[in-house]
Amino acid sequence: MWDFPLFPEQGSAIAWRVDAVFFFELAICTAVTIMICFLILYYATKYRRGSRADRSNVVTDNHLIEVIWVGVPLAISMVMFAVAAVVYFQMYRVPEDASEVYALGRQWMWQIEHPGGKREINELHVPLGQAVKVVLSSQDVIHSFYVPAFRVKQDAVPGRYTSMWFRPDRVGKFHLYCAEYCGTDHSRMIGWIHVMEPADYQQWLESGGPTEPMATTGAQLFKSYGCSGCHSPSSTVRAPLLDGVFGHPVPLEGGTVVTADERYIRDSILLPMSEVAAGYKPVMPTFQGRIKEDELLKIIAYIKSLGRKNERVEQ
Amino acid sequence: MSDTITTPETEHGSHHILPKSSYYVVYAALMVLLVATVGFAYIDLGRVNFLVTMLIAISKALMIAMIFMHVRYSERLVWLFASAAFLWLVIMFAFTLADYFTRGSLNILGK
Amino acid sequence: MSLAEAEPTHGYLASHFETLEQQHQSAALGMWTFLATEVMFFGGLFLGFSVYRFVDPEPFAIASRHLNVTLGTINTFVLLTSSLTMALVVRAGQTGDRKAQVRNLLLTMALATLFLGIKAREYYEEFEHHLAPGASFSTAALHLPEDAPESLGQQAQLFFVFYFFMTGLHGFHMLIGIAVMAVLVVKAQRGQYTAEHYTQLEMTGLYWHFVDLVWVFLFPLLYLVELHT
Amino acid sequence: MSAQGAEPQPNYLTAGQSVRSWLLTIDHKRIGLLYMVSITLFFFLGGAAATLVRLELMTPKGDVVQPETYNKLFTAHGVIMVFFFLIPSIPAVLGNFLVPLMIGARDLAFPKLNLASWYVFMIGGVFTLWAVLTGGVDTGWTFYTPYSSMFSNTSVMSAALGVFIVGFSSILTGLNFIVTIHKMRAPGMTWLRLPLFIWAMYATSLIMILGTPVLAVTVALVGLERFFGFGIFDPKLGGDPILFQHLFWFYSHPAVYIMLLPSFGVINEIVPCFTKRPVFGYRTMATAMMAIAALGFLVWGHHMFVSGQSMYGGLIFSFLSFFVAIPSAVKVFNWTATLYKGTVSGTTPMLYALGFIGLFTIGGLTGLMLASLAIDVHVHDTYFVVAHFHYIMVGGAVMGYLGGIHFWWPKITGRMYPEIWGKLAALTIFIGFNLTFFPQFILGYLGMPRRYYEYDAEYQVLNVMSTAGASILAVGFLLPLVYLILSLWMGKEAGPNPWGAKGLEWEIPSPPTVHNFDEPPVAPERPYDYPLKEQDREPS
Repeated sequence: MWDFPLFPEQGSAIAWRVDAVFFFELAICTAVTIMICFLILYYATKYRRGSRADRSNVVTDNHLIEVIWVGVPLAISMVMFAVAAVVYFQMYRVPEDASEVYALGRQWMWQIEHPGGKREINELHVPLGQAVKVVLSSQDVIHSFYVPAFRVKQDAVPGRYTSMWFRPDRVGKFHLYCAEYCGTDHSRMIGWIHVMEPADYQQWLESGGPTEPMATTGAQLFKSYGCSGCHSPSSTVRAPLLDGVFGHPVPLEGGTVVTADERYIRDSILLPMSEVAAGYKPVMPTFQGRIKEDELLKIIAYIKSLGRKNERVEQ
Repeated sequence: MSDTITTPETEHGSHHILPKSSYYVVYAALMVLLVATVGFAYIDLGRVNFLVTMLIAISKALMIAMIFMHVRYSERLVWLFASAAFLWLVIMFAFTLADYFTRGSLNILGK
Repeated sequence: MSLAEAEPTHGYLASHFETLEQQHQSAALGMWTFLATEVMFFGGLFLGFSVYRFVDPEPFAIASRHLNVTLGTINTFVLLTSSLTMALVVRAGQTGDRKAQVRNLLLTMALATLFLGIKAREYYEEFEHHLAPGASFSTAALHLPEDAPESLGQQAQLFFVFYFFMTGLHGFHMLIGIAVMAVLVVKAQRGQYTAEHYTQLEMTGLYWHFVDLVWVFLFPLLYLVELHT
Repeated sequence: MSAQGAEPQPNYLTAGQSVRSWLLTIDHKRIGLLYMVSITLFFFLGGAAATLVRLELMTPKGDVVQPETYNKLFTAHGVIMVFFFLIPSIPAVLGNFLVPLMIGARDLAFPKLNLASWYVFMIGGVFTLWAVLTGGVDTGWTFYTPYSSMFSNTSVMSAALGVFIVGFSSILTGLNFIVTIHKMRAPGMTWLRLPLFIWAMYATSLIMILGTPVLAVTVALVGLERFFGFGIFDPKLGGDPILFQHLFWFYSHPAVYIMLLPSFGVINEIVPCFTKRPVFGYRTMATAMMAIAALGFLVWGHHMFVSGQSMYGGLIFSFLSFFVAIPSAVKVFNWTATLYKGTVSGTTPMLYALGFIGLFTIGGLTGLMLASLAIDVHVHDTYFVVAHFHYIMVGGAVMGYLGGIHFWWPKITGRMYPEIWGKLAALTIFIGFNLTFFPQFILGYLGMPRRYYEYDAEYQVLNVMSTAGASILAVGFLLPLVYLILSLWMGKEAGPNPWGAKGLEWEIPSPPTVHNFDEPPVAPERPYDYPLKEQDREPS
């Protein structure tokens, strides 16, 4: 009965850093609490009614000591803020080598899709040591992708992409929870993150029948929705070529420059008028309501694969 | 209880009776500003357009508050309360719009 | 002491105040605190409106061009005039001029009703063009570019949601103002307001000028959005 | 409830016993009692919901109630406790009763508005109880969209209307206090001679006035979206759910200080009285409370670090959240310094006050941890947060309220409560509270999410400890209900000043007469002017 855990496992590279910040702040807080409680009990007993303690020249104002116990807590809290902010930066910046996974939250399950086309429900298999960026979105209400062992959490907000990343450094099974209240079965929207040796992971990838990588299905959708009609070298319509566009800056009409990330590509498909590339006329029709959410993910995966195949030289 | 409770310098503060003319002057100014704000709307000044409209609106608001609502002649407390309300409004706008305007700036997906 | 005993026994001084001056200043401070809550109440709506307008200005600009700017301008003129007449009511109260109080109060009420009439006319026009949000909303009247995305129409409807909610709330506040002024007219007619006791007039004046202030900001934000294109 | 002989002059309790004289009273003292009765009712209603939640969480698999019922239970617990107990508790009960007494006024500035605020409170209560009883609300007390507006099929409209209405009750109370404190102080009662309880009421009223309207507008927008189907906060129709969170938390974080500042005021009255020495650093204490009220409005974004708020936004809010903690820290240090060289007597109010200081310190410091970006990503929406805000709400606000009720009970009713029972109840509450909520800190860092109907087996032992603590806490809360009511008849006669405390409210008979002061009160030169020199301290 007594073998219940009192501290979560450390499953990712960032986990021990977060724990370090937590213990640093816990130490400060425990020290302050003990000091306060000790002083209260000590003074309460020493100066209790009827005790013969020295109560001469009571001090009711002492600006110096007040300045001290404003300054010292302020300094300590600034240190606490800085330490936590630095670790937050590290948790925030996605490393270059991160592989991508798409997680779509919907009422009471996580639909997870690997770029290779493999789909999972409430399960996510990842290789050991490889950084994984999870691109999140939701089909209905706000959910929150939370893996306690990796100390990471990010809300899946409907209508936009949010993302998080982790680099597992231990093999095993780790809890996956939904942390944002989302209705009746909020507590059943849970699952597992399976961290496997790279070899086992490859073997798992191949198992379970050939699955079309998202990029190839994306390519078919790219043709079937008529995107290739304009966005290909041979087309008569003057439209920006998409090879090597992903991840690089795109100059827009009106002078601003934006990075062609998932958000920009998703918005350009759904709201082509909002961010038109410089030098092109806003003629592209909208596909809002015609392309479903997961088909959109596949087309974006395809456009990304264009990016890697023939890296365009920066003009 | 002695006769007067409130801070000494309010010689019947808000009872200051203004001449009718000052009301008409303010009214005329409001009319001019109304015409101005509508007029400016039809001239394309790009981003400045919104600033001009807001400046005009704020100046109309100040005139109404100072003269029509007697804030100009009321005790300091009324000045404090009136300005505190708008200060809190600015706090709410500033922090919320700060979040919205810095969403894309780090062009790291989703943040 | 129950409600019955609280009526001011001697003259206008309520029993728990020491001097008339204290009572007057308390009333003014109370009204200003109430106006602070109204500023924050409308402020929440203005914030929602501003966020959607500045995050994606395009649909709001299209939608706002379908408001009747001339009627809006006339309405602003009417409301500013009613603000003048209300200021004159308060002045008449200070000088104890009974006839001026009644005249200006009636003038303010008339102008307020005119404002609501014009507003109703505008609402009618918008209902006709199916611009009222909800089931009947159609983007036809907006003659959007034929390939405009569906979200453009949704955002335009969102503009009209804020338009109707903000102007409706403002109109509701005007109705309260008119009702209060109706009571004041009766009291003023009976000569209850003298130079020593015109607090109720001044409080209604403060309230009315605040309603005017809200419209001073509502009008440019809703009506005058990039009219130049 | 007349004392032995006929009172020479009827006090506010005996002046008119008809139901009409109570329901139409505009006497701030009676309105305070009306509030006391109604919020006690709401407190035990919310407590019942909490007991069922804790019973449900005894076992990993949910087998006491269905998931929908569990969601409705924690929502009912949240809405009732926050809007119908914590926010009105000290301002509406002790504030209404004491503000005029402490500043030497005959009543609040707008007595009729004061009665209106109670009726608005009850009407809001009826709507919310109607929602809770007919099918319940399952959105959580935060009403997050798009779930609350588009996906929940429970009576959200009625609950939203109830919250909308009850907001105006606290606006009216806040307005009354601000004008009264500014305009109706007795002659000589300058700002720096005011009791710190009055400073606390003033700071709380500022937040009520400047924050509550934004909640009203937010709840109205949710109602609009739910009724007409507009997409104000629903992304499918062009809205943005994060805008709702900004509007909601703009009020709801300062609301935490509405619940906490009054308790600071009560502790600022109890500690000097039972150490028989002036408070340490009066001016700093008053400034600290005003600073909390002002800075409280700048930090709401720390509820939204992982909600998709921009990284810059998160940095600014996290930075400012550390600033808002400094005034609270100064107050804790100053209270402790007030004990130095005093004559400390361990009466029940003092036990609650010292318990408050300890528990609030833990609550405040865990708040600092939550404001640190790196830790919040891990512990946001887990039981760490639940433990934090219960340490602030129950350890802070409720302890402060109970301390205040016991401290001013002789003044309110003219009777003394039984001291032994008082101490026993305080101890039971202290033990039960810590046993209930300290394990939740550990559960939180382990990663157990909040609002979970079912949880993984490894969390069970800590949950069972928490439920055990909750049962002790429940007993602890029932004790005062019993012996305080009994004290109305069996309690010892309390004179005007049973504690030997300083303050205008202690210089008039208890229970006070209808018009509070028969002869004009004279303000003291210094607040809490307990004798400084050793020899002229009479043993109280």
